[in-house]
Amino acid sequence: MGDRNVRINVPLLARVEGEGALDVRVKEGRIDELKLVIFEPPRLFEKFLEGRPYREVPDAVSRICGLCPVAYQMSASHAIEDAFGTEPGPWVREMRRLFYCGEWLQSHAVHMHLLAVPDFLGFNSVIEMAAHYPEEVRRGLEIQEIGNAIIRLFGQRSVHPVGTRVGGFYHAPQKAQVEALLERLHRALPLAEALVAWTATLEVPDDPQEFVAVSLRHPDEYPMNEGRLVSSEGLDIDIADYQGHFEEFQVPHSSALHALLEGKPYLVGPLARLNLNLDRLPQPVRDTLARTGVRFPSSNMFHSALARAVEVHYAIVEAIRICEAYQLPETPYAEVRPRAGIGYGCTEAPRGILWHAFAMDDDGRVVKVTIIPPTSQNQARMEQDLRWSLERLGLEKPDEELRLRGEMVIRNYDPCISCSCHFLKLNVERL
Amino acid sequence: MGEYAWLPRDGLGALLDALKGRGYDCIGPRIRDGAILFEPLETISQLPWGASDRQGPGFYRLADGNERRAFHFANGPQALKPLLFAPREALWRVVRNEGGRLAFEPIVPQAPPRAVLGVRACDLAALAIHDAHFMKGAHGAQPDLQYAARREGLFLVAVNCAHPSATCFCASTGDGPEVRGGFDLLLDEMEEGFLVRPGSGAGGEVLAALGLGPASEEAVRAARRQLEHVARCQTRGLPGRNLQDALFQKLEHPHWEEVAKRCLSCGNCANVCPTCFCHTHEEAPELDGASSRHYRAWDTCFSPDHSYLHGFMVRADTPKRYRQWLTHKLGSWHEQFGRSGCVGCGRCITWCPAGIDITEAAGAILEGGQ
Amino acid sequence: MIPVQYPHEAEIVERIQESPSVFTLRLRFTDPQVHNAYSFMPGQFNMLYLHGVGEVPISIVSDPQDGCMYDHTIRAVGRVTRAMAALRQGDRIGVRGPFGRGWPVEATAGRDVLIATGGLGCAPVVSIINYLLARRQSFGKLTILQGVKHSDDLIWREQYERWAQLPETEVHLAADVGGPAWPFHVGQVTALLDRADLRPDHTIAMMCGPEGMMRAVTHELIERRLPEERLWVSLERNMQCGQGNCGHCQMGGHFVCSDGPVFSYPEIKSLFGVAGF
Amino acid sequence: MSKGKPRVAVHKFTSCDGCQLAFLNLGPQLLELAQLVDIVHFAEAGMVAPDAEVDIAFVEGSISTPHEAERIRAIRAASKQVITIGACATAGGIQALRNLHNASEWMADVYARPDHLETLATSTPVSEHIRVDLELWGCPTNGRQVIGAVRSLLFGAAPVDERDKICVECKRKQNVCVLVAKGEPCMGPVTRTGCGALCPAVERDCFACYGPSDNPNTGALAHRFRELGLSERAVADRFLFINNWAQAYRVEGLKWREQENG
Ligand SMILES: Cc1cc2nc3c(=O)[nH]c(=O)nc-3n(C[C@H](O)[C@H](O)[C@H](O)COP(=O)(O)OP(=O)(O)OC[C@H]3O[C@@H](n4cnc5c(N)ncnc54)[C@H](O)[C@@H]3O)c2cc1C
Ligand code: SF4
Ligand code: SF4
Ligand code: SF4
Repeated sequence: MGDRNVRINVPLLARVEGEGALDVRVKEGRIDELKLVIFEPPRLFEKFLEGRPYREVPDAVSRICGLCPVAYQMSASHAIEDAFGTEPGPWVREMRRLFYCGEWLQSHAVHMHLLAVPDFLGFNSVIEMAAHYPEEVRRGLEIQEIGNAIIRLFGQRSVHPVGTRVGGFYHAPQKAQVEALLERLHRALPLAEALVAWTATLEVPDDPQEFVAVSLRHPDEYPMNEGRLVSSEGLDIDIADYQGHFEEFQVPHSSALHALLEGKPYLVGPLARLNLNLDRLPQPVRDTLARTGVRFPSSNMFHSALARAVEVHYAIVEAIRICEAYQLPETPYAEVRPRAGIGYGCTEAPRGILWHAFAMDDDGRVVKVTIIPPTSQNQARMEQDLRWSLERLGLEKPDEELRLRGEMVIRNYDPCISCSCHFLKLNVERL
Repeated sequence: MGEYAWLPRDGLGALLDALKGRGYDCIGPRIRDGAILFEPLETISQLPWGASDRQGPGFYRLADGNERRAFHFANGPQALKPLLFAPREALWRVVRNEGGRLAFEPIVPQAPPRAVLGVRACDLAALAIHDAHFMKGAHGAQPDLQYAARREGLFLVAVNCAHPSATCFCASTGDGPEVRGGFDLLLDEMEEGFLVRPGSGAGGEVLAALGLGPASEEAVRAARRQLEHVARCQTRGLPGRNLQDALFQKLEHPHWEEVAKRCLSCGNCANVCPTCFCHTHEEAPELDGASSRHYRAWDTCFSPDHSYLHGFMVRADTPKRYRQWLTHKLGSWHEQFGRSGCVGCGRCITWCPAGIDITEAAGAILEGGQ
Repeated sequence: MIPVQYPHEAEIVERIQESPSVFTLRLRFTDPQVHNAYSFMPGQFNMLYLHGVGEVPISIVSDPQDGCMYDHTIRAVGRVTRAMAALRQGDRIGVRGPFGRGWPVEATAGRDVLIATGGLGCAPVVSIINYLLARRQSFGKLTILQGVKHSDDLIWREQYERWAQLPETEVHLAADVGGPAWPFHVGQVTALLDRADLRPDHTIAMMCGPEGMMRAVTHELIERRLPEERLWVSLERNMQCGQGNCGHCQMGGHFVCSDGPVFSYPEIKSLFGVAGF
Repeated sequence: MSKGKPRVAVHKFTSCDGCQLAFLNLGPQLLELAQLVDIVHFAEAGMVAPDAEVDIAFVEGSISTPHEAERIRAIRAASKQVITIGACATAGGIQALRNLHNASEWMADVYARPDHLETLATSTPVSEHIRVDLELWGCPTNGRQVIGAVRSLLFGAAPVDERDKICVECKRKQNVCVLVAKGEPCMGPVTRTGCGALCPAVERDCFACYGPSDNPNTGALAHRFRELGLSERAVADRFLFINNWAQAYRVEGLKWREQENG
């Protein structure tokens, strides 16, 4: 390369939610500096939530992200209930799982079909892909729609659903509605199985790497709303202790905060969840996965796509289980009695753990909030992965190829850049 | 008094079965979301046994009633209106073929015969108005295809009111509380059972099939006392039956501005009113543009588009909109239908989120003589 | 009777651009049965439907005797009418109608007829003018007064000029704002009344246009001792159904679409000009 | 509109991405839409041409950075029709709450090094920066609205401006009024239709995510809320929420906030 100074400027990275830039400086055949520049115009949610009544919080935090509003509503509700000492009871607990299944289905389906899979198949968009893979696209859209339907069952609409309140839900669905949904879920089950099998056939770079995985872990369920925080390196803590082990900090090149676990980058999201909770999958889901021949835990980051497919399958199986046992409750929520205190909530958003801490006052107003979204937690890991992947690809490769691989690596994390970011420009500087 | 048959309380199920047996889809009052609404009725246990209500301006709460009664409540937010004049429905459909030709086709609902249990006197009075408007073309219209399809084969089981709400004033309009006509069967609910009377051939047949004995004279007397008591309980009233001339002389009264300070112009009064018939049209084309449906939807004189003319709104502000509602309902309605548009059901009082009371407003405007 | 609860297909036989924003559609029903059954009187209107967009009430301007085609002259002002402006000859639209009560043609017998219009108000009266001219012997003098905002707004100038040539026919034009090629009066229509030679006890007046203009003319005519029941106005209100069902067009107790749109002055006098009705 | 298929762009500004989902959640209709129009820019769906000239530009998000203020002007210049989608683009969004506070202080509280961030003191609607042809309200705007707008424009007609009150839709759906039957402080009487009266359908109060309706009597509703037992501060909160920067709500909300502060 000598001292040739190359600058590649990709104006906008497609198929991620938001805008950011990637700066890579290559010196003597090695990556000298790599920065995933995320420019998220700050929206200051943590600040304007201060002083607001608890009733409004689920509706407010939902607006942080249009792709995973349920996750925000769930983490915040749990945190506030924790602060107030509210016990929502078994019905609410089950229905929250069902509600969350809806979000996993819709979010994973959008990511797989609209954002990531076109990468593996070499298309720029789902619209191009649909011309060649009409069946697969239709299947993806159907799964997405069933996820939306579950969210609508409780929340009337799939983006910023309106049914959640601290303590539970405003309204319980009628039995007939749940039965109608159940029928659709049964029809979707073979689609999900087919999706797992198909995803396993997609050709992905075979490039194992070492990383730390972090997720929730529950004594007997695949994790969603509850559990302890565990890592592939033996961490096992209460969610309230998050800040004792994880450090959040600002880097000059990004408006999304970065986070490290005991000084190291770590991975959250479907691959981390699956790697750490394989034994919590119900048998049929494990069987379908086994038939693909792909082994988990996996250290191939590109197996994230398959992990998502497995979670799609799981979400449908779980939703069927809950719907089959559905009973109208006496009341769909627990009465809430505000009291001053701090509470924590950590749930598994489609993209990984979403951690909330809420300090409340006696009137039930918010005193202070900390929100740590999955994408900022993954940021350091993404930079680590980019370094690794680009070097393994070969830095002498044409800029275009470097850029494509870089984008593919980033998209593989399903970065929810709305929880954080914007334009992704790739600037490769070769010195 | 052979006029009334006696249906013991536990015989109500037999009536429901008889109706179902004749092919009717049955609808009756049920509790939903904190109010008593007309909903599909599968069993009589779904009726609001033991429930009642408390109502006031802008106020409605379910309350405890009498375990032995299923109809011991005053009317909820709906009358028969939504069952016949649907809140939103397609009127016709058009398909455009490749050559640009248009094929139009009316959409007439496949309406199975329906039986409604628990219809009140005010509901029937309102129904007569809507029949005149939608079916008999009171203002020159051809019969409304959708309304007519649903009206055909409607079987009405009326009930005389036994529990008035504080917002009822049907005695003052002359429309209740006693049901006087327009029903197929009429019930008076007593603790031990029901007095039943047929009001049509179809009603007579159903009644005959139930094979009931006659009601005792004591029961008939008790029912009469119950009805009189309900009428006496009503405290609200309008200043007169025909207020057309009086109201149109008060178009500049300051009270229009006064009400408008509180009125939200939300149209809830008109939407719950069983006689209001205004509707708007909407076009709903398919994305591909080849076909389209033309809908109608409930509308009220409180909406901006109700009086919109290009570049100009006849009623841009709330005083004009509220005045339109009141002068039409209690005034010009006489010119159009030969009676007032108010049947005294009190729904507009209860369901006005601002708690505006039509009897109070009319009183204030006509104060100092009509 | 043709069902009017839903539209019937009509073909645009001809399209005429009258001015930059005004165009005329000449229509024919495509279904011969509908075509044969359809008849109307001057002053009535149709609901015209543009595919996928919506319906608007538009007067019929042609002569009822000219039974094979129906003309509608439309000013493109808003959502539906602007989109309609793109229609071309051969295109199809939907038509429901005819609706409403038209002009009192019988009452013209043996009388002088005064027609006063403003703006595009001329559309609904063109039909009655044509109708009367075809029956010239049955009435007396015809006086046409037409006012427009700006001289450029005048459409059908040749038509007015042709009418002006007819025996016992007077045409007076006025524009609020004149222009270089405007030989006529500049000012209000009401001023034209001075030029017309009216015989109050023999005259029947028909008016159409903005309500302010109609009120002004009405007052002038009453001052000139025209009996109130011989003053007729055509009103406009929002209309969705066209047939006395949707309630939008009410003016007091009247459904303008079916009781009108043409009213005699005593019928509407009490609310004419009252803001809000 | 130019000959051939109209060209469409979907742009993102400061937002949560939720309104773009109105497109991405269309299902098979998204593919159908792609047949009818040429989607030239829609980064989230993979089409990238931010500077392309288009017939219709949909804009999501509020203007909250100097760069965004520039970018929106460029979009105006390159687009025949600019249609805002959602509360952020149409009214500044929930993040406009910063406009009522000292934003830089807030920034310092959230970020240790606020000097690394480039941002404006306010989050403002697109219409405060450029001329907007149509505003689709809602947080989020839904598929029916965007499809309705596109379809109307394809027919050569202006889209319908929906400005009735939520109550109108609420009654059409035969929901039980939560204000009357539960005493909930429902914002339906001053909020614009479009959502389908979703909140009352789940027995809760509308919180005005569709913004002010035609002729909103905010003062009367605020007084009604006081009668229902809300404090002055709670009344202010009702108005100063998702669409806090929309004129009718801002004025009413600030009035109550001032009263609360004496
Ligand atoms: C009986 C009658 C006869 C008419 N005859 C003619 C005619 O011959 N030529 C002509 O150009 N215009 C005529 N009009 C006016 C014409 O109907 C309106 O200009 C037209 O409805 C405007 O529709 P728009 O969608 O283009 O306008 P917008 O301003 O976008 O209006 C939206 C909607 O409001 C309603 N609306 C708006 N203005 C009126 C109005 N003035 N009258 C009734 N509804 C309205 C319609 O439903 C319309 O679709 C007549 C109106 C009436 C009532
Ligand atoms: S009177 Fe009441 S219900 Fe009627 S529009 Fe006014 S506020 Fe709404
Ligand atoms: S629930 Fe709200 S939106 Fe519905 S009618 Fe009542 S006040 Fe209006
Ligand atoms: S009812 Fe109100 S808050 Fe709820 S979705 Fe609709 S506009 Fe938004």
